[in-house]
Amino acid sequence: MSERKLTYRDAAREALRDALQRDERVFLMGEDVAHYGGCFAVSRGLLAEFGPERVRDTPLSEVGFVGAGIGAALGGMRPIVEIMTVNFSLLALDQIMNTAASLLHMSGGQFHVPVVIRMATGGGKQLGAQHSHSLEGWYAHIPGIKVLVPATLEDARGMLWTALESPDPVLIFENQTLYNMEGTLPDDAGPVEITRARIQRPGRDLTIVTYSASLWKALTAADTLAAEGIEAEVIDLRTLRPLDDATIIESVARTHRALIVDEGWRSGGISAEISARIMEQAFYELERPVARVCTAEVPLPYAKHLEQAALPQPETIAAAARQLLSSNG
Amino acid sequence: MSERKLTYRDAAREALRDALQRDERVFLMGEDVAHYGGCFAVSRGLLAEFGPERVRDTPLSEVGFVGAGIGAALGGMRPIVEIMTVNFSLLALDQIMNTAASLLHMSGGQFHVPVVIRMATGGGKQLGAQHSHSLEGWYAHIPGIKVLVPATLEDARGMLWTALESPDPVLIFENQTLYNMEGTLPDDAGPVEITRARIQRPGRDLTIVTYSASLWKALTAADTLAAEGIEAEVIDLRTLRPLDDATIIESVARTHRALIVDEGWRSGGISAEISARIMEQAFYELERPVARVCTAEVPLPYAKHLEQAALPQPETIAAAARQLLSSNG
Amino acid sequence: METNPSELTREHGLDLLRRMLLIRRFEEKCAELYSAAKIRGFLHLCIGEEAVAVGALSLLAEDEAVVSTYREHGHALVRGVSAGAIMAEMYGKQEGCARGRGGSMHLFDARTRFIGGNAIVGAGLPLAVGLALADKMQSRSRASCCVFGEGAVAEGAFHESLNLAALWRLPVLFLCENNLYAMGTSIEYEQSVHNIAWKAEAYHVASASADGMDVLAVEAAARAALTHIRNGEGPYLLECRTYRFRGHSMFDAQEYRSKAEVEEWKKRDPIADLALHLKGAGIFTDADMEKVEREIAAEVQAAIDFAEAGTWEPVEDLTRFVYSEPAAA
Amino acid sequence: METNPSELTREHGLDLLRRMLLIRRFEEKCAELYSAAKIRGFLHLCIGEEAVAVGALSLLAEDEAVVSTYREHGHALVRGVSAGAIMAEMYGKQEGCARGRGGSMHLFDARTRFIGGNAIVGAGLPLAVGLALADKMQSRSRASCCVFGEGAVAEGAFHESLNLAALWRLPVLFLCENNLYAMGTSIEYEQSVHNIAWKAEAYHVASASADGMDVLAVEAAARAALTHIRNGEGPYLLECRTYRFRGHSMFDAQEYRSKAEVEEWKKRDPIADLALHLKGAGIFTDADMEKVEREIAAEVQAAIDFAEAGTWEPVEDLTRFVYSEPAAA
Ligand SMILES: Cc1ncc(C[n+]2csc(CCOP(=O)(O)OP(=O)(O)O)c2C)c(N)n1
Ligand SMILES: Cc1ncc(C[n+]2csc(CCOP(=O)(O)OP(=O)(O)O)c2C)c(N)n1
Ligand SMILES: [Mg+2]
Ligand SMILES: [Mg+2]
Repeated sequence: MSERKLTYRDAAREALRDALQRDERVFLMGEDVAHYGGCFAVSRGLLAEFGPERVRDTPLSEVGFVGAGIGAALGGMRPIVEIMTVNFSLLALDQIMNTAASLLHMSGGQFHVPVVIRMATGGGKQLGAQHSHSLEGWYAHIPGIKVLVPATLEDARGMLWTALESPDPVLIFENQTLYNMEGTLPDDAGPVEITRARIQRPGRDLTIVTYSASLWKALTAADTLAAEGIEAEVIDLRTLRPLDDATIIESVARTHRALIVDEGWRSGGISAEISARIMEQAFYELERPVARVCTAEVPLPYAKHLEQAALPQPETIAAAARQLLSSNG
Repeated sequence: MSERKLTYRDAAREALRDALQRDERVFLMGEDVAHYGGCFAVSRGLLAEFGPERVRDTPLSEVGFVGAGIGAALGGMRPIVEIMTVNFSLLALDQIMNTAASLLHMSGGQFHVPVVIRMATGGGKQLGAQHSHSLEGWYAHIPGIKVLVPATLEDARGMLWTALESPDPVLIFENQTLYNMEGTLPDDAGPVEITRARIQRPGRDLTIVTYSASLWKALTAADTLAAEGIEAEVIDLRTLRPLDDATIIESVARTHRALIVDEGWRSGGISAEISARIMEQAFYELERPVARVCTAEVPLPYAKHLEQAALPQPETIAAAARQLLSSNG
Repeated sequence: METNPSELTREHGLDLLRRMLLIRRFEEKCAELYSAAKIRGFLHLCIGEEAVAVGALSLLAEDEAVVSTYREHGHALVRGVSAGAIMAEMYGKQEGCARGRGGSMHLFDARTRFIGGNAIVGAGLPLAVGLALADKMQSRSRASCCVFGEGAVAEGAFHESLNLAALWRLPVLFLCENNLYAMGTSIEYEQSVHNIAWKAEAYHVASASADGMDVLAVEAAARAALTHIRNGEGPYLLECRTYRFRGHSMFDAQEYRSKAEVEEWKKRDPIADLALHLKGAGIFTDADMEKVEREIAAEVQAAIDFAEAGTWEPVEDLTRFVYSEPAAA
Repeated sequence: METNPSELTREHGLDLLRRMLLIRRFEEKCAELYSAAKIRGFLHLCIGEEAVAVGALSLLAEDEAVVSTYREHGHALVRGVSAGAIMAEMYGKQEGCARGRGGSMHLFDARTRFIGGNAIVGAGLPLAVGLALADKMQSRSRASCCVFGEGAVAEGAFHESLNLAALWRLPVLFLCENNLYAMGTSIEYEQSVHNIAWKAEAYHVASASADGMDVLAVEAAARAALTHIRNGEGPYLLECRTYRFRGHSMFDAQEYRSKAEVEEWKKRDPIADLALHLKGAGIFTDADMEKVEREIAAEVQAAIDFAEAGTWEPVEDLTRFVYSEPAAA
């Protein structure tokens, strides 16, 4: 099977096109998805291909169109709702938590909400505190939804369709810094399963648990460490809710050391949950306390040097890993 | 100094009255705080005493009046904004995170936001999934805000004024089930400090870390355990952001076992953060992995038996404590 | 009464009367059962407002969905949700229309497309927009109806929903029950413009006001609205001016309104008025009334019996319906 | 031009012209510096819309606050924020008006009460309501001004804010820059009613529309609005119909509008038109224009020099301003 070069953006677009082609009930709606082609050019060209009913520009009304997406899902459609950036999604959080996530339970199992909500997340592009936060781990607190965090082209291409097959709400977070990432995909790339974490790099000395854009930083750090003789195993979580505990615990049981790398803020982030689960399920396997490298607890600043200092970096990851391996860890 | 009997509701009302008397810049606004007397009767009588300007009913406009509270704070007032229930606060989360919590940093230190936002939280009153959640621990993820969780009459009475003295936004969460709790306060009860956790019950065998309404369940469990010869130390966190690590770690260093009791959902809740911090700061002190008793990860159901089964209970707390002490823990 | 008596058949008049009376008697029993602690949580009665539910919602076709509020017993009964299942729901029994997970505020019924009891004020409007969007995209011309109070009109969700529905020319009936109060806040303090129907013009949404105490007036107005909607002419807002005879919920001391005001409105009881009107037209007798009362008493008693005989869902099932069960996918 | 030429003095005409030209030349440089990667993140230019900023905001008193959007360079310059501090902010230098933490979208200045650069569309409106509330409660009759685009009108925040301001009769100037597009979404797809001023009537908020390409028309309309507001007659919405000559941001391929449309609007350049008008009135010459251009070029160059000479805030200061520093309390 031959392969082709493309970007993460292309892969995400292909996923949308594929979904729109496969199922008449699928449509995409959000701010600037149609005439503008998507804030990050992900949906460019889809308006021409599928028309304004199925690739639908919305007004600036996050409560309205997220709620309408939920309603349309109840009405038999399979909406893909795009929220431009995770910061803006806070405007729609009531709809997401109090309605989408709760309706099935509140109705005693009668009303399913098969809506997919996509949004961009993450810092590193100097967009300041209202466009750069990484709240996907925070969203993973909410029972009733699933949270997907594609880090690879394969997942950007494959997770959407699988999400659309879910009878329950699924949130997909695409890190802004990944859109230009290049890679290859097989010609017949398609849906992927969404329940398991993936060991992206095997290693014996410590386990680095991470996801989304931080995966690539962790892999860079792992290369650096390898040159020093430290073999880090790197796990891409892929899904933050539900977490795939088994893959994490199995790895930690082998390496006895764990480092979590999370672009979210540290306090109360998903990094804490992973640490707590390792505590609960693998305490007696641990040689060292689980460590975390997270984003500094600041609203992300604009200035590049400050923003980069706030985010996890290959250097800080490698340093934390070394610390875990050092005799006075 | 003599004491008097009152309820948590009375204590909260006294705090409001005191603040309104002390400082002309203070006013209370929210849905039904004035003519109705507050959804939970906390502000009853204050309209008559302070008039409709300072005890101000708002329309159902959570974005609008929370934003207006932030604006009024910027304009030199000291607003107390009441959101009826934490579920509804999701409607205003954009204002809270993207504006209130971020403005000081985004403006390079120029604009302070001395707003206090109060809200009811918690389950146990059969109010169903849209009125019962406990999101205070989740809010503690947000840099730029402080999160207070008064469990006692003393704190219900004393935290508000201290919060009003903060130049930064403070959120105060009052658990609905506490309003009818009776107790005593000294006649001259007043402001309390808000940076330290409090050891509510000393004990040598394990540390139970908890807050808000769960404190009382934990104390009940501790009594049960004491009868069995297990002495639990019970810590009331009082403030969830910033967390008082020192008090927790000092206690765990003595007891070597920790149990966290949190009415929030387990995954990604504040319980995880506390567990992770103990991991990071007291790993080598631990005899057993830190354990957690949290609310089941469901949108809270209406039926009493189901709701009670979802919430932490003295029995489940005691059972978890016994497990921590058992030889096969 | 608005309609020319000669247009009204005995059959139709009796039907309207019986539907209103069922709501009245059913809710009177609810109040008693609340005092007896059989029903818990929040209970909101629509006594006094029956003409709106009956006049408007009786006109909907079987498959036309209704999205309602927490004050929805009347709506559910009119739509054909079984009285027994509603009562069992309030008892928290698994035979309830939401298996006891919802309670009074969250009645749901898939068979009649009753999509809830929603307790986040305003949050139902975008859902109805989405349901209508799904219909339009699937070339169905049926209406989706959303019921809400005048208090909800202050929420951003109202604004966003009307704009979306108008932009996309969607078949939504926005049915506003303007009962002059949002909880304890009079319309004077919550709306800068009291004429809700008129506000619809700001979105180019067709609208009308009807006397919500006159079931025939409501019916005539709703018929016109539904004709407009089903003809593909876009959304319609129907404001019904009504009044609740009881408190907001069972906790309400009603200090925000005078007894005299309530008594004045009670003179316009929609049930008594219709009975009088039918008698005046010579198509209804005291004997008829007695018969209807008897039948309804039996129906309500049957509902209570059903609820009493209901069973508790096993606690082991607590976490069901957070996510769909495999069969649903 | 709307105003009778005889009313316009040379001094005033020159002042308006110079202010508009400063914005134009400043922003043209910003675009260059963006291409040169001196400025990063998102950059939104208001070229073409200068008449709104100058016509309306010049009329505010020194202590009247402005809450603006991410397209706010012009507003900041008119309000007297130093060009150097603005440029340094976009360079990310600590001499910037937000110490480099904000960037182009988050200009802030306490001295001139410029309360930001806010990048959550619509979120500034409630802030202005709160600022005005603070003034009213402190018996000050000054206006607070909020600037927003027509896209923001679709947000719930608009609706809630207008209702609140009207209910409480607050001194707010709602200044809408209707440039016909929200990013790439034309007003046709985002607003069911295109006449924004008219929408204000739904709240009983006084309003007017002005030709936003005519600085004199804007000025006249804004003067009337401010008189109304400062006289205590409540809020006022002023819609200015304008057009942005450049893309939404620097990333915009502008596929959503035709070149011809843009060219048509460019014929109505507010700066060229004013120059022509002044010349026609015989109070302005080409030599004047050259002089103004020279002075402005120097001013812009000085701003760039200031920014270039600026320094990077030490990385150690990253976590400053998340909370207030003790002195601020
Ligand atoms: C978003 C939100 N805010 C506040 C509440 C609390 N609350 C419940 S009902 C109500 C009044 C609603 O008034 P209205 O919409 O007029 O309906 P009515 O009760 O009069 O039928 C309030 C404030 C809520 N449930 N949801
Ligand atoms: C709540 C929110 N949603 C979406 C965005 C992304 N966004 C930024 S500007 C913009 C268009 C705003 O249009 P308008 O209000 O007309 O202002 P203009 O840019 O035309 O000046 C959008 C969609 C945002 N910043 N905030
Ligand atoms: Mg009402
Ligand atoms: Mg615009």
